[in-house]
Amino acid sequence: MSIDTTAQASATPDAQQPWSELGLKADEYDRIKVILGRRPTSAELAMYSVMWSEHCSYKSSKVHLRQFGDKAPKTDALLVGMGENAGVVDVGDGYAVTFKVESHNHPSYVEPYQGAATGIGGIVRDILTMGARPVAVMDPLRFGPADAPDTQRVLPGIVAGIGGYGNCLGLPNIGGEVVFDQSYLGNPLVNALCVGVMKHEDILLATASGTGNLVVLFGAKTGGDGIGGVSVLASETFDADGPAKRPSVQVGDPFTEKVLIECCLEIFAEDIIVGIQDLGGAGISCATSELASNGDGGMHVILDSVPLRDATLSPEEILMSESQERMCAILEPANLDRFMEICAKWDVDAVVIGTVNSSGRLTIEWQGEQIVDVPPRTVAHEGPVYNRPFAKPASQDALVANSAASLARPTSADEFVETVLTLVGSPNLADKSWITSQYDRYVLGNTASATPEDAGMVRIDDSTSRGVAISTDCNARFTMLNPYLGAQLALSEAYRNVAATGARPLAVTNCLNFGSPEDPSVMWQFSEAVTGLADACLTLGVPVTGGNVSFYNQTGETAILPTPVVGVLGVIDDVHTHLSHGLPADGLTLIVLGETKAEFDGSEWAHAVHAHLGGQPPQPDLEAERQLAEVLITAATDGMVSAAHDLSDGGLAQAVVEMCLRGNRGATLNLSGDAFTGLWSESVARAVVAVTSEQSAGLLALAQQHGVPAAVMGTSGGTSFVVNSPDVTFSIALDTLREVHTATLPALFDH
Amino acid sequence: MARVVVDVMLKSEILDPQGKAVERAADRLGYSTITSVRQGKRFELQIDGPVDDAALASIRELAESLLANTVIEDFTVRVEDN
Amino acid sequence: MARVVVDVMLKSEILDPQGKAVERAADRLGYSTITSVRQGKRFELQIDGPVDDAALASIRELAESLLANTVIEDFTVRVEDN
Amino acid sequence: MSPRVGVVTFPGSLDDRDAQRAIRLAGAEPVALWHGTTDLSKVDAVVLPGGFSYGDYLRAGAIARFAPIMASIIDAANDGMPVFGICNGFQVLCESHLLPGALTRNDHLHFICRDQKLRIENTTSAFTYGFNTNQEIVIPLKNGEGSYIADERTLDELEATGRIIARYIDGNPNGSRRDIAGITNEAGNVVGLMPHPEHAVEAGFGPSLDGLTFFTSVLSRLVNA
Ligand SMILES: Nc1ncnc2c1ncn2[C@@H]1O[C@H](COP(=O)(O)OP(=O)(O)O)[C@@H](O)[C@H]1O
Ligand SMILES: [Mg+2]
Repeated sequence: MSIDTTAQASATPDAQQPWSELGLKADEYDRIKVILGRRPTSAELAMYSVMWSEHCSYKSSKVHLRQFGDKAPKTDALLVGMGENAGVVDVGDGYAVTFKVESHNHPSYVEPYQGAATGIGGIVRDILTMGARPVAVMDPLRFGPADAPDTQRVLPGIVAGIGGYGNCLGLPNIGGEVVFDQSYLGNPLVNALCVGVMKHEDILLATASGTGNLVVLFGAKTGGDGIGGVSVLASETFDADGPAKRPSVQVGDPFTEKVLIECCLEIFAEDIIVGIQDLGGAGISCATSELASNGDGGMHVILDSVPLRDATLSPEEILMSESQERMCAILEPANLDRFMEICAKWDVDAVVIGTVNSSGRLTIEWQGEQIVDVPPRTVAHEGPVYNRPFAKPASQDALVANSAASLARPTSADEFVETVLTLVGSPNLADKSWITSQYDRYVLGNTASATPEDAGMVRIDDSTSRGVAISTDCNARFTMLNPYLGAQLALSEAYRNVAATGARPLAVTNCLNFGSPEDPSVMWQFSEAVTGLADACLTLGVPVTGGNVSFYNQTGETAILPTPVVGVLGVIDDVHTHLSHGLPADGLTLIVLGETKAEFDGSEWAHAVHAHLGGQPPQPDLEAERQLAEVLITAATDGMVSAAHDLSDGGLAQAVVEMCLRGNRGATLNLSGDAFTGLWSESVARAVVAVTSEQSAGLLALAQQHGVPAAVMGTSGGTSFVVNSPDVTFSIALDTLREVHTATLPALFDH
Repeated sequence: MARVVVDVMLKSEILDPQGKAVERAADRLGYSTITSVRQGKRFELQIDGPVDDAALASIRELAESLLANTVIEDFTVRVEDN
Repeated sequence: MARVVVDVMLKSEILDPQGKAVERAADRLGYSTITSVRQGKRFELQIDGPVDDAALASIRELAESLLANTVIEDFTVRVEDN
Repeated sequence: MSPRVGVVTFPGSLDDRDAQRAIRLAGAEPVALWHGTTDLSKVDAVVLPGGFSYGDYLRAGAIARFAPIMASIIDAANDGMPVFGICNGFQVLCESHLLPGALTRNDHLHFICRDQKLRIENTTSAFTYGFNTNQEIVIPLKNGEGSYIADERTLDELEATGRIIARYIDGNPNGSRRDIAGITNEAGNVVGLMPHPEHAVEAGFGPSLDGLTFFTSVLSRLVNA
């Protein structure tokens, strides 16, 4: 086969090219020709098509995402903002933390184990690329109904894949989410979060500067996996196009990645590189064009130097391959020997594939011929930008009008008992340890708090007691009812979860999972959600440091519930002061902080008991969230409470049951108002705390000082969950609750 | 009673980290004539009744749906003499 | 270039939880003629040079020391025709 | 001078730093040992840490056993040096035949991480010396291939000679024969344990401080030797 060189491209301007098959639109193809002043070579076409795909270029989301920057709250904490591989925040004492969440939805549907595994692998490399040691992972997951056959197929594989890869890397899994909903059937969401730690001076960026510096590719060999994955995978739905476009899935090699991590950390420690980039989507195309674009602007690559797993690969395929466990570094020639020595120590393959120059062009040669000659910015950063039309869906008003107010509520004691048990055992609220016990949460020895606590928390390293806490949240039913408020509620909840462990919320990451951007209704959801989130971040003073957009999550015409997963990172000076939610003793007073309103639309009760979704979500109250957080943080620091749990899905009833089960002791709630509202409303900005008689007065005063309503509602002790109220009185044995809470997932997934 | 063997191997273009690990170990141990190793799964199925075409077709169906994920793996089915 | 296949199976007296899980799944899916399943490993080795007795002996040694743990596993070695 | 305890790092070791931390907290000096050398750096004892050496792709511990340093460790162990294999380290010790039997896939086929209750049944080995007989402890367990298997004769012999150092109680997590969580060799200097004592040595991290005793045990042995 002849090589399509740049000379040939100039000589044969009218040659037919498969731009459409590669996912490019006619005007995009034309623009490439304008940029180059000729038709692209097939290698250039491959590069542009992957880099201009939705997944890499954010072409549909860019105009909206700008708000995260435009509305960013003033903060000194942000060391590296959006646009890099991951944002970096200052956590004090010279330490910096970087964190990010990314999706691997479609690959996990096709091959659950490997899809999820490589999702972890990819996000870990992103964090490593910032110069950080990865220290923990989390996995927000969404599945179809728990008893659906396809959920039975994908869930065990996805969980095993996340565990298989993360455990083998030696990264503790400190939290996540598992949510079941019809809309994810055929389109599960696998989001993966990683957090890393470094010293300020160790931050690295993806830039190729310094003429004469070397470009080194290291890690796994390049194979034929995931070729075209980026454009085809992330830009098309499967059902519409049939299996022909199904990508070949990559197989992860966590051992190679583990060794690569250690090798990189040793390289970082010696300060011998100028820039670094991981190879993820779009492989070498992405890494070389981004490095060059961020640096001096020129780079020459000899593609024949790339070590191959499969000798038959064409240059286009090598450029597009998404083989896992590879990195690309820029270094001065003088440091090459030392670099190679470290790689050899770890048995990591490394080879020089190019040099940095000041040509302003990215040039690539293959068998002595030039096959790429492009301005790197046009590939990496100046892709197409779309202002996609958006419009509120016609059905939205009807959805909002259909409130949960008219649904039948429990009245008798028996019905209350049944409702508690239904919710406690419902797949969304049931114990998740069938899943989470497959994840190592202890490795590295710094885990202060992990599943099932409100937020995961790790000590930054051995030499300090300082720690970071992270929670990811999203109630997509709320976002469906009102995407603007729903996104704010996701932030509220994550923020509250972090504060409930005693950590101070500092920064935000997100993974925006939506349907097709070509559908104006979806685009409306997207734009509303982004605006809502940006506004709320500004109000709460927590900047978005980075994130990820995943579009085309739909089966046929039906989009998933809009699912903007929000991750909040907080800092705590001394992890030993963190709060847990298990009731540690009998005789503690239970105090509910915050105001409870009658808010049931989109609630777990409406979902689990009535399969109902309609109305308006709970009203966010960001100022109240902030004050609640102040109370919780101070209470933790000063030892003013003995346990704390935020209220969210399933309301007070669920929260107190969880506190009982975790502490292995009962509790009695004395409700003064409407029992149903008290137990199952999902009003925001609330938490329940347990205090000793010595702590009680101080906590109440603290709450008052912050204007946070505080109501004494019960006591811990006994072997049952007891509710007394004007309407109804009932009691459920802890053993029964435990049985119902823990039986659900094993019954569904243990075969 | 007959025995049917289903061998499941990763497709040749797919990375085989397990095989690679064995290959490297064999090399370190000095088995230099081994140029490549691939590792897969072997299933031995005991079948009640005759292994006729229908039985084999049904086993092939099982292999396709349960024993292998044909997105990344190939399989072969054969009857083994006892 | 010849291919040598090494099959490694758990000894018959040792419980094989993977095989059992496949057996149960096959049963649930309605494959009732399958009475038992055992799952093992299959290694495909590409050999440079002739596969004579010496080569086979060396592969048997590798199987014994590395590919199988003979405390719990049995193995077989055979040359496969391409 | 405090005793020097080596911790081997194989490619894919994960809990090596954690083991070093535990050794430090116990009062000894941790020494990092690299798999690729044969040099034991004059250590007085060795820990083979948890993790997935070489990815555990073939069988847990199967490839690590051939690392150059293992030759030195096998010789030293045969000469009486205390050697403690935790999780993957236990698997390496079995693969190396320093300990009998094998560790196989958990019977439920899942990786499992949980706080595990154990009963310490041997208080004479190098690493269990500091426990009280039948002391019950809680330390993390985390593994995918932790089910201990040996033939009946070996199991009987382990029982008869008091070489089962710890058993799972309140539920066998992986199908281990006779609830075995850890064993020792005849001389009592080589010990393998599936759960992770190094994750239970520091208040606030891990379910207890019970793990520390494994490390202080060998320390007192070495100091009194
Ligand atoms: N996939 C998962 N991986 C790890 N931890 C999880 C996962 N799913 C849920 N968890 C943990 O289980 C606990 C309960 O989850 P959830 O009910 O979503 O918490 P909350 O309501 O406080 O946000 C949390 O500690 C969460 O981190
Ligand atoms: Mg919570």
